[in-house]
Parts: sequence; C-alpha cells; structure tokens
Amino acid sequence: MNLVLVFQSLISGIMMGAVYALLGIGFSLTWGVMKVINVSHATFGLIAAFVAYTLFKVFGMDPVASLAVTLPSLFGLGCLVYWFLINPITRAKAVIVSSMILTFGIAIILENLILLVWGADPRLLTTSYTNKVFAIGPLYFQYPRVLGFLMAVVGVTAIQLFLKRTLTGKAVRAAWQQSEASQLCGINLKKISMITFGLAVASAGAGGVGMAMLYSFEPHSHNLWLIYLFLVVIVGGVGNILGAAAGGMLIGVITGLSMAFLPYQWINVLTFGLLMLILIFRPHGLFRSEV
Amino acid sequence: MLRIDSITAKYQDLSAISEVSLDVEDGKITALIGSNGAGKTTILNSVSGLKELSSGRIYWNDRIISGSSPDQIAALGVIQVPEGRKLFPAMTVEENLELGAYLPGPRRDWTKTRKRVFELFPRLEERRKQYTGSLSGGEQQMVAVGRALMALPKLLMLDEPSLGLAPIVTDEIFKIIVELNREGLTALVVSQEVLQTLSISNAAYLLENGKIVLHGAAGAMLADPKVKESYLGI
Amino acid sequence: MLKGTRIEKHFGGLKAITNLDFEIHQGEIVGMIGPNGSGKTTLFNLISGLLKLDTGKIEFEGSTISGLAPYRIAALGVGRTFQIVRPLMELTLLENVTIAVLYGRSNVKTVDMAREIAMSILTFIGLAPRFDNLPGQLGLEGRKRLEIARALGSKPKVLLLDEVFAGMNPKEIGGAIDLTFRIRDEYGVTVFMVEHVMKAIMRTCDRVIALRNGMKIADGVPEMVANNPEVIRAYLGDNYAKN
Amino acid sequence: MGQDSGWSKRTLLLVIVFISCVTIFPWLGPPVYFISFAFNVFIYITLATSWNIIGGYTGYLSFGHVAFFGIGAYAAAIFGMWFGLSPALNILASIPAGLVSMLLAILVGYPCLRLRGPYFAVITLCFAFVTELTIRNLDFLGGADGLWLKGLALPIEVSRSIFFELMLVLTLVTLFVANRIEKSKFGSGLRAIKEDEEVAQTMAINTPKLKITAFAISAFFPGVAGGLYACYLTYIHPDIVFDVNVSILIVLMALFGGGAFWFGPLVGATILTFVNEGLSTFVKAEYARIIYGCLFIIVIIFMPNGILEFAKTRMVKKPAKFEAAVK
Amino acid sequence: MTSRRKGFITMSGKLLGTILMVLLMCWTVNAAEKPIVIGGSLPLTGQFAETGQWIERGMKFWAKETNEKGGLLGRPVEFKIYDDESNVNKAVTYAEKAITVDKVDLLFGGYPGTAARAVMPVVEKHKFVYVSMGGHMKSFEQGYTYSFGGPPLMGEWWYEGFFQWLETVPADQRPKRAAVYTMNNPIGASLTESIIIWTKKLGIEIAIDEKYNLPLPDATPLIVKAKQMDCDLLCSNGVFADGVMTIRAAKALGYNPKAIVQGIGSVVPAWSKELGPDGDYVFSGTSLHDKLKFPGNDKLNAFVKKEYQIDGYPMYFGFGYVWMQTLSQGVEGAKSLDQTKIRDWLKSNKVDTIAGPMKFTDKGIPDPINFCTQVINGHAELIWPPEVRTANPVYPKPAWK
Repeated sequence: MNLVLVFQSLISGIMMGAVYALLGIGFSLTWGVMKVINVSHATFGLIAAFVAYTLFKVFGMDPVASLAVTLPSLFGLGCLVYWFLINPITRAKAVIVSSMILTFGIAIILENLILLVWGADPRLLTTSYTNKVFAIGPLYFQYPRVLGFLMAVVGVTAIQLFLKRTLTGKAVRAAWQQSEASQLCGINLKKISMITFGLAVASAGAGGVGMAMLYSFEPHSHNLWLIYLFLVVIVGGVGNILGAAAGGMLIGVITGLSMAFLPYQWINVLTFGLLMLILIFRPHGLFRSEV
Repeated sequence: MLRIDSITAKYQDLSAISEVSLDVEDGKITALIGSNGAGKTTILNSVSGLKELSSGRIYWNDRIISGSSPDQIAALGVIQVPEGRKLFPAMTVEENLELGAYLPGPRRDWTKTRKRVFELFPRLEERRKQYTGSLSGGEQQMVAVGRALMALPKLLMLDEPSLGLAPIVTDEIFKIIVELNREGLTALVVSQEVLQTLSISNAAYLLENGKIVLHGAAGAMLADPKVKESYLGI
Repeated sequence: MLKGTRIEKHFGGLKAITNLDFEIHQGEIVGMIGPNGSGKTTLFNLISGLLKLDTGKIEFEGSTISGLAPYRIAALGVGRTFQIVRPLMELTLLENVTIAVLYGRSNVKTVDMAREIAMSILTFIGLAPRFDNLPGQLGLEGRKRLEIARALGSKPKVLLLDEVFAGMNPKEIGGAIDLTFRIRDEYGVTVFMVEHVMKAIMRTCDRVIALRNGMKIADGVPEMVANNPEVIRAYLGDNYAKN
Repeated sequence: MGQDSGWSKRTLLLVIVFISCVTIFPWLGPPVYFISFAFNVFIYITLATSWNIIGGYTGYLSFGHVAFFGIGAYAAAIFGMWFGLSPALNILASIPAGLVSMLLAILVGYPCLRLRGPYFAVITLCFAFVTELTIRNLDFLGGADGLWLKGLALPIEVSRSIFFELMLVLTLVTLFVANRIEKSKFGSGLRAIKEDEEVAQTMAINTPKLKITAFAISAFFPGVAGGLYACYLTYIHPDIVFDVNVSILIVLMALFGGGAFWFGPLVGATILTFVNEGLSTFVKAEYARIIYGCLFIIVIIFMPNGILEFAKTRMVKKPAKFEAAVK
Repeated sequence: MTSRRKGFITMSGKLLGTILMVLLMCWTVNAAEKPIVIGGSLPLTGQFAETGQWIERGMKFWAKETNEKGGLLGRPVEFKIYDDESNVNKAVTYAEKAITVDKVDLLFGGYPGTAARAVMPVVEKHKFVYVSMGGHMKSFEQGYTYSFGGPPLMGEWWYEGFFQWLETVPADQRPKRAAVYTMNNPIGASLTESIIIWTKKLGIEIAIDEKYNLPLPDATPLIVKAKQMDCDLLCSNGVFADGVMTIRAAKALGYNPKAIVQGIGSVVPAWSKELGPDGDYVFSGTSLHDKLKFPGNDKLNAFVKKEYQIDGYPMYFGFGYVWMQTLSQGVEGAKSLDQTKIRDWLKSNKVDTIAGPMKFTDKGIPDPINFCTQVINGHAELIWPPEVRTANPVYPKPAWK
C-alpha cells in the first residue's frame, strides 16, 4: 500500500471529520446538558446551508460571511424553539424519549418548509475557491476542506472559550454540573438552558455551512447528517465538546484510512460496526467525559 | 427578617414538612436541628425556591417570596450553602467563587469580595486553580461557604456544614460563621452537630417528622432532654 | 449465616469501607448504626451485589456470594429494602408484592397463587385495605411498609432493612418495632438493619454494629454500644462525649 | 397482571364479532386497495406491538427494529430460492424466517441489552444499518439488485385476500401474545425492569434472561411479518424492507398510543396510518408532511405518555380525587 | 339483388351511419365533461422529491397540451397524483388505490427504480398498462406483459453510445486503463454490465473495479487511487451527490484522465447549474434529450425556458412527458381505454415520441438506445449516434483550469 494514498486519505479524512465535529458539538451539548436529543439539529444546519446558498447566489456573499446572518438568527430560532416547545417537556419523566419524538416532528416540519421555499433540487456551494488546491509535496490540500477545518477549529475553540472564559459560559457549565446549586447562585436555569439550546442550534448552522462546502445538499440531507451526529457524539462521549471534536476527527480518519485499505463498499459497515463495539465496550465514549 | 408561616411541602402525595412556622431574626444565628429525614433540607429548599410549597407562605422583610424562582430569591440576598456542598466539580475554586457572584449586584465588585473570602479561608487562595472535585471534604466545604459569601448574602442558610468533616475542620467552619455573624450576617444553620450548633446559636428549632416540636433560646434547648432523645432514642 | 471477611471498597480515592468483618447469625436481629457517610448503605449494596467488592469475601450459608449477580444473591434468600424507598411507581401495591412473590423462593406456579400470597403479606404488613393503590398514594410510612412487604415477597432468609424507621413519628416507630419482631418470629427471617433512630435499635436489636468512616468501631449489645464514647463522639460531636 | 385478568363475556363477544367482521371483509369484494391498506395497517400493528414488548414493557427503546422485519423478509425469500419452494410453501417459510430473526435478536441482544436509554437506541439503529449494508453488499443475497419471488398464481383479489387473512392472523397472535405477556409473570418481571432494574434484581428477577427473552419475542413477529411481506410484494430490496423510517415510525406509533398497554400500539398504529393516509389524500404533499410533524409535537406536549394514558387519566381522575377527599 | 336495392341498403347504411355518427358525437360531447383520470403516485417529498417533482411537471405539461388540443379520445385528461414520500410500499398501495378505489382510466409511471420494480408485478396482476422508466433489464425479464419502458432509464444501455463512439477513436488514442467506481444499487449494477463487455471488446484494462454504498463519505481516496494506477478512463457510476464529489476531487487532485464517464448525475439540471465549467466534458448516456430533432422537444424547451428559466428541459421533465406521450398514443391507437387493447396496440405498433420512434418488444422495451451525451459549455450535448449529433465530442478531456 502506498504512502501517498494513505496520507492523502488521512488528510481528507481529518478535514472531513472536523466538519462532522463542528456539526456535532451542539448536538453533544444539548444531549449532555439537558438530556435533550435534538434530532432536528442537523435540519437547522441544513437551513443555514440553504440560506448561505441563497445569499451566495443572490448577493455573492461568501458562505462563511453568511454565518454573520445565519448564526444570530439560528440562535434566536433555537431560543424560541426551546422556550415554547422544549421547555414544556423538560419536566416529563422521560425527557430523552419525549425530546426525540418532539424534535423528530420539528425535523419533518423544517424539511418540508425547506422543500416549499427552496424546492427539491440538490444544491452546491461552488465559490471561487471551491476547486482551488495547494500542494505540500505530493499531498494536496483543498481550499474548502481547509476552510471547513478552520471553521471547525474556530467553532470548537469559540464554544470552548465561551464555556471556559465568559461568565455566561461558566453559568452554563455550572448549570449542568450542579443544576440545584447553580440556581442557588442566582442562575436562571430556564434562561441558561435556552441560551445553551440557542447556542447549539447556532453551532449547527456553522456545521451545516461546513457540510455544504463538502457535499451537495437537498431538503432531505439532514437525515444523513443526523447519522454522522450520532457517530460523532457517541464516539466522543455525550456532553464532551473536545471529545466530540476528537470523535469527529477519529471518524474521519477511520473512514479515510479504511478507504485506503478496504473495499469501499464495506466502509460504512466498518464504521457502524466499530461504533457498536465502542458502545458495547466504552458506552460513555472513548474520551473521559469532562463537562 | 425571614418569616416562615405554616408551610407544607410534599413529594408526590407525601408530606415532607407540614405546617412549619419559624422566624429568623436579624443579626442572629438560628439553628434548625432534628434527625435525618426530619425535613430540615426541605425547609431550606422551600425558602430558596427549589421546592414548591403546597400551602403556607414565606416572607422576607415582610415581602412574600414563596412562589418566586430560586434565582429571584438569591437576588434578594437569601443564599443557601446546600447539603453535601454541591460544588461545580469540574471547575476551579476560582470559577466556583466567581459563579457565587453571578448576580449583577455581587458581580460589580466581586474581586473585592473574593479577596475577603481568601482572607477568611487562606487555604482556598493556595488552591485557587484546582478543580474542586479534587479537594478534600473540608476544603470543599470552605469553597461552598466561600461561594455563598460571594453573593453578598443578607441571610446565609447552611445545610449540614459539618457533614463528613474532621472535627478540627468543623470547628474552623463554625468559628467563621460566628465571625461573620459578629460582622452582622444573619444565619440559619442546619446541623447534626447538635452541641456545637446550639452553642453558637441564639435561637433554635427542633424538627421531628416534618413538624416543629420544640423551639426556644439555644441555651435552653441544650438542656432539654427531648433533644437527646430525638437523636439517640435514649 | 451471613458473614463478611476483610471487606474493602473504594470510590475513586475515597475509602468507603475499610477492612470490615461482620457476621450475622440465624434468627438474630442485628442493627448497624453510624453517622451519615459511614458506609452503612455501601455495605448493604455490597452484600446484595449492587456494588462489587474490591477485596474480601461475603458468604451466605457457607457459600461465597460476593461476585454473584444481584438477582442470584436475592434468589438465594438475601432480601433488602432501600433507604430511599424505591417502589415500582406505576404498579399497584399488590402488583409490587406479587412480582416479588412470583420471582422469589415461594416457588408458585400461577399469578393467582402469587397474588394470594402477596395479599397475605400485605395483610401482615397492614396495607391490605389499600392493595389497589399506587405507591404514590401512600405516605412515607406506608411506602416503607411496602418496601418491607416487597422484600418479604421474595421469601428471604435474611432481610437487610435500610433505615426503615427514618422519618417516622414515635407512634409509627412503635408499630414498626413490633413489625420487626413479627418479621423474625412469624416469617422466620433473620434481620440486619441500618438505623438512625436509636430508640428503635435499642428496643429491637440483639446486637449492634457501629461504623464510622467505613470502619467498625463497636460491636455488641445495644446498651454497651450506645454508651461507647467513640459512638457518642461519632454521633453528637467530640464535645458532647466529653460532657 | 392487572385487575382485568379476564374479559367480561360482553367484551369478549364484541371482540369476536369485530374480528369476524374484519375477517370476512375482503370476501365482500371491496376495492383491492382497501385490502392492501388493511394489510399495511396490520403490518404496522404487528411491528409496533412486537416492538412494544421490548420498548414499552421493558423500557428498552430499540430504534432498529425494522432490521428484524428485513431479516425475516430476506430469510423467507432465500428459503424459497434455495429450496425451490412453491409460492404457497414460501408463505409458510415466514415462520422459520421469524425464527431466524429471533436467533439474531438473541445474538445481538446479549451484548446490546447491557446498554440503556439512548445508547441502546443508537446501537440498535447501528445494527439495522450494518445488517442492511451487509445484505446489500452480498451478491448471493441479491445484493443491490434485490430479490424477486414467485407470486401466487391467483387473481389479485384472491391473493390479496389471502395475505390479508394471514397478516390478520399474525396480528391477532401478536396482540394475543402481548396481552398474555402483559398479564403474566414474565410481563410483570419486564415491568419491574422498566420501573427500576436494580430493584428488579433485588427481587431475584433474572433481568438479563428476561430482557433477552423479551427482545427475542419482539423480533420473532416482525420476522414473520417480513416473510409475509416478501411474498406479498414479490420483490424485496434493502431499500424497501430495511427502511429506517419504518424503525422510527413504529416507535412513534407505540408511544403515541401508549407503551404501557398491549393495545396502545394498536391504537397508535391505526390512528397514525389513517391520519397519514388522509393527509396525503386531501392535502398538498408538503403541507401534509408539515401537519404530520405538528402532530408529534402536539402529542408530546399534551399527551406525553400516549393517547391511552391521556384517556385513562382523564377517566380515572374523578375516583382519584374522591379517594384524596376520603383520606 | 338489384342495384337499386343495393343502393337503398347503402343509402340507409350511410344514413344509419350518419345518425350513429351524430349520436356518437353527442355522446362524446357529453363525455367531454367526464375527463379521463390518470392516477398513481410520485415521490413528491422525501429522498426522491426532486425527480418526482420534475416528472410531475412534465406530465402536467403534457396534460395542458393535450387538453388544449381537445383531449384524449376527445375527453379532457386530468391527474390524480398521490405523494408516496419516496416510500416504495406506499407507491405500491397508491397504485392499487388509483386502480381500485379511484378507478382511474389510466396509470402513470413513477420513480425510483426500486419503486418501479415493486409496482410492476402489482400492475401486472391488475392488468394495467404501466409506462415508466422500469427497474432496468432485470425488471423487464420477469415476464410482465403490461409494463413498458417508453423509454426506460436502462442502465445496461446507458454507456452504449459512449463506447460505440469510443470505438471510432483510433485505437492508439483510446484510453488504456479504466477505473470503475460504482454505487451499490440497481442502477450501478446495471451500469457496470455494459462497461465490462465493452472494455473487453475495446481492449481497455479495468484496473480498478470498486463498489461503494451511498452516501459516499469522501471521493478523495478514489481519485488518488485512480491517479496512482494511471487510469486514463474514469467511470464514475453514481448519482448527483457522489458524482459531484468525484469531479471536485478529480479537479482538486489534478487528475486528468482522457475521459470521464458519469452515471446519471450529469443529467440532473443541477449538474451544470451548480458545478459550472467544472462539470464540462463529462460523458454520459440518456434515453431522451432536449436537442433531439424529433418533434416536440422544441415545445418542451420553450416551456421550461419560460416557466423555469432553464435552457433545455431536464431529463425527468422529459421522462414525465414522454411516458404520457407513449401511453396516450397507445390509447389513441387502441381507440379505447381497455387496458389489454392498449397493451396489444403498443406491442404491435410504433409510437412517435420526443425520444424518437419506438417499437416495443415482448419484454416491453424498445430497441437499445445508444445516445451519448457530453457536457460542453454547461450543456449536455448529444455526440452519438452521428445522425443526432449536436456538438463534436471533446476528446481527450482538456486539463482542469
């Protein structure tokens, strides 16, 4: 087996995995923090992708720049969804199950709204740099992938900084480490949960745009993205941001490497099989959970 | 200053406390004693707004606070040091203290308050960068008290501050409570350390099965055989 | 009949149980006391198999039970209640007990038979009139009784009672003490109980084991243990013992 | 268990009359579509009811249950192919096909049932993916081309009616088994596991064995249903019989109706199938889906424990209050 | 018999005929109020929403046109379309619903391939003519008599035209080694068949033959491998999403084979619209094409230009239209809505469609189709067979810009 193939697969796997990670951190956050499995997470990301597409086509706005518009709006949307839909069920006995069914409903609604607004045609974000590459030795680096990778790095770092450095971020962490004591400190749990959810949805937007730079997307693409989300989060450990980042990369690397060594048709079997093994032997993820 | 008027709280259909009334006077230390499961924590949680009441009212400076959310009550300066510390384990001592001063009022000059907390608990300053999960029980309790002090409390409610601590640490904690009280802090202390608690308190209430069975001046309570019976069954 | 030798259990860096030996003989009522966090419930969890030992061995009727799955230990005849009552909330009282009878050592074949036995246990425990209620409709005392009834349903040889009396008023405690004797005398069950209510311990137990910080500090007849200065210090604080 | 261990004679009579009416329905010469539609409703009832044995009774949410349906379909098709069965015999092969599903459930259940909650949901989902992809990749199982089966050489009305009756029988058997389980020792053990697995263990309940058994039973009926479906459709493909959406849909159906009761999934499956059908018939496609999505939200917010639980609490509320007053 | 008598009979016959004619006309006028209903399902939402919606548009365009011309058999036509949510099971039951509940006069064909495969045995049982893309050769080999691929989307023939053209390229200029990457589904499986036959015939070595399951996570390793194995023919047998990734990766990694053949991704309107010049020079096959000279294509092009601002109608739009064209000619030929008569007429007569004249075999498929397309300047041009050529093939493919 030759090295160029291995390294090239590895590089593209890492870059790809970084974008999965970006898409996955918010999902991990809501699942780990408030026990809400938001199966419409990827659908929000898809909305951001479609908005980025439209802004790019109509105003020539760079997809990354479009995040300036989509992230705040998605944050607001996420807050509204939390306040009116998620919050009422957080007192239920089985929040996890209820939240899955509820957000499944949201996903169906959003998908069909996208279908109504944008139609069913597949879309591509083809910018001026989409097909540009630079080479280091025999290895090629594709701009959109590098950009996606950078976005992921920035996204993960931003969320990490927010959680570690700002007072609100610390309040978010406090609320899920010790919800009762956090309330005694004067933290409004509902508000903090809303911010967390809004933030998660906003991060899905960044992830969605990242995915759109790698893949074509259609109104039903979120179903597929959702599977990646579960992969990333389970591997990385629920609620663990850096774990999700590492999980995304790991999945990318596994995919990349197995593409270099295995018949392609068995790659997905391998990925899901590995995930099953991880679940059986390390049900809480490969990385020690740190909130 | 804090007046609890005939409150009842239930878990599912089950009463944890029924028709409890008690007063905490300004500038004094009030003790709340009673055996395990008597409902002491439920009372504190009712005051803090963590527990919904099924009847009765709680007044803070003649203003009804029962029904308010925990953060609103904390904003009034009614601060609880919960049982079992309930620190944020994956955060440093400093971060825990910072979150104590989360509300806008205490936040304004929280570095000053922090300096004061470090004066009270010099050991915390040494460990400011450590995760609280890795601290010893006594140090954790200091963080818990420190975190509550960061909120500039008008009423400090301590739930079992000596639980699981070495006697020497318990002494230190109680000493600090007294010192703070001398500076004007009102406190409500819930503890199993009957003697020590009563010896620093002005007034005391004995709780049994969710009801107040005895109350009076702390000194008088010390001599009451009912107290010993309640604890030792002798 | 139930014997533990050199038991140790750590949680991370915390030693919950240190080098503990104990033994319960057939037909005894043995109490275990100790302040919060002294490792009483941990010991019960170790005996019933919900926690795994680090070192040491627990034997029941001569055979080692440490390491077995909880349901095997229960099937051998080690029953238990939980300190924080854990009734099956969606099931009626009768159902709660019937399930225990079905899977317990009574060896009943039909649900109807099990229900009859369960009903007799509920009658014994004093909950028969409310057999059709959900546990949520009971008070704490009722739930504690249900917890005992369910444990009796499995027809245990030894019953671990975890703070059954906590939170009861004196009248209820009186009834519960009576119940404890009847459990031993009418059902022939050996009782090992963790208790905070000293009154109950004093009146019921043949022998008392006292723990502090995971270590045994006293083992003997109740009066002796209650007057042991170390026990008093453990409970009321150092100063109280000096008084 | 429960209070209604026997049905009153009147209820029993009503049920028998109802079932008889359903049984003769296809022979009254309705449009074939109604027979097929009912066939589909029966499939969903069977799937949701079987799922409920592990998901509703035991509290283990399997999100990959369609795998057992698909395995059954493929097993039946392959038995037919390998042994050169006639179409009629091939239908009978559905039963061994169900056993194949069951066997796989035991093998997979052993490690997977150690996981709880969402982790179990995800691992079962993965299992469904792995099975689907493996079949798709193996050419001797038809691979990406799928498999054709021989259909019954009968007029469409007759063959559809036969499948209607067969699926009806399977549905009734499934419901009967679910009902029996609910009232049996086994079922009460499952409920104990759902409520509190640790407590169940201290009640001497062999929880691993019970869970595996429940999982195996809940895989058997979908397997048989899959076999029947393969013979009914005469063409199967991984896309068709391993549809992830079906996995999710049956969970929703069971929870929608109320997972604690044997007839919850029956109610849920029937309502959701009819609602979806009505929507697709009368409303523009996208709007129909949006309304469908809203349905889930409304149900979860207002009836978090399913329609039956909702109905039950509404009905039982009065006596409860009465009791409180007495107390 | 005298001639007078003969004349009388003729006369009365003519009279009778006239009366009958008038009556018939009255009847037709009456019937004109009762439209011909054509039913079935399309994937209007879900995974195949795009194809389903374009097919619907094509069909509706046909209906509009037909009704403007006075309808079918003098009766207006209308559709009863169900949304099967891209679910095969639903597609089957909706076909039965259309037939037995709505009692539609005709059935239309739908997508995707697996749905067609599942619907074909059902319509056979119901004896309804079903004109669709079919599910590739295997589905037409099951002995169904009422199913027609008019035209089919036939994977086995998809690259026929490309290889026929390649045969005309001097042997020394032909590619030497092929990298074949195929999606693992019925379309992919049928596409590979012709590649194996033809590469053997043309002496091209298949250096890589790999299948992948959709979704393809990453195309980079595919291209790296092809590049390293010096493959100068890339057969990327996929759909839009993976096709785009493959092209992008090829460009990014500077992989310049002599020719790239792509499955059915490049026939989706989004291909050139979204991919731009990078989508150029890709070869593919087709069953119909907007630049074919057969009558009707101009109208379709004009319509989509006006309605959707697209140059050249999308393939699935054409499919929706051409299937209805085939079906309606069957109806008009049989002069009846009797399904068996329509079938028999279609089996024994020639239909004229926008995809050209077609005559169906016993299997229900026309003669093999050998159109080859190449995307040139953002539009799929016909390059084979020579008589329909709209542009000269660009070969070898110019290096990436």
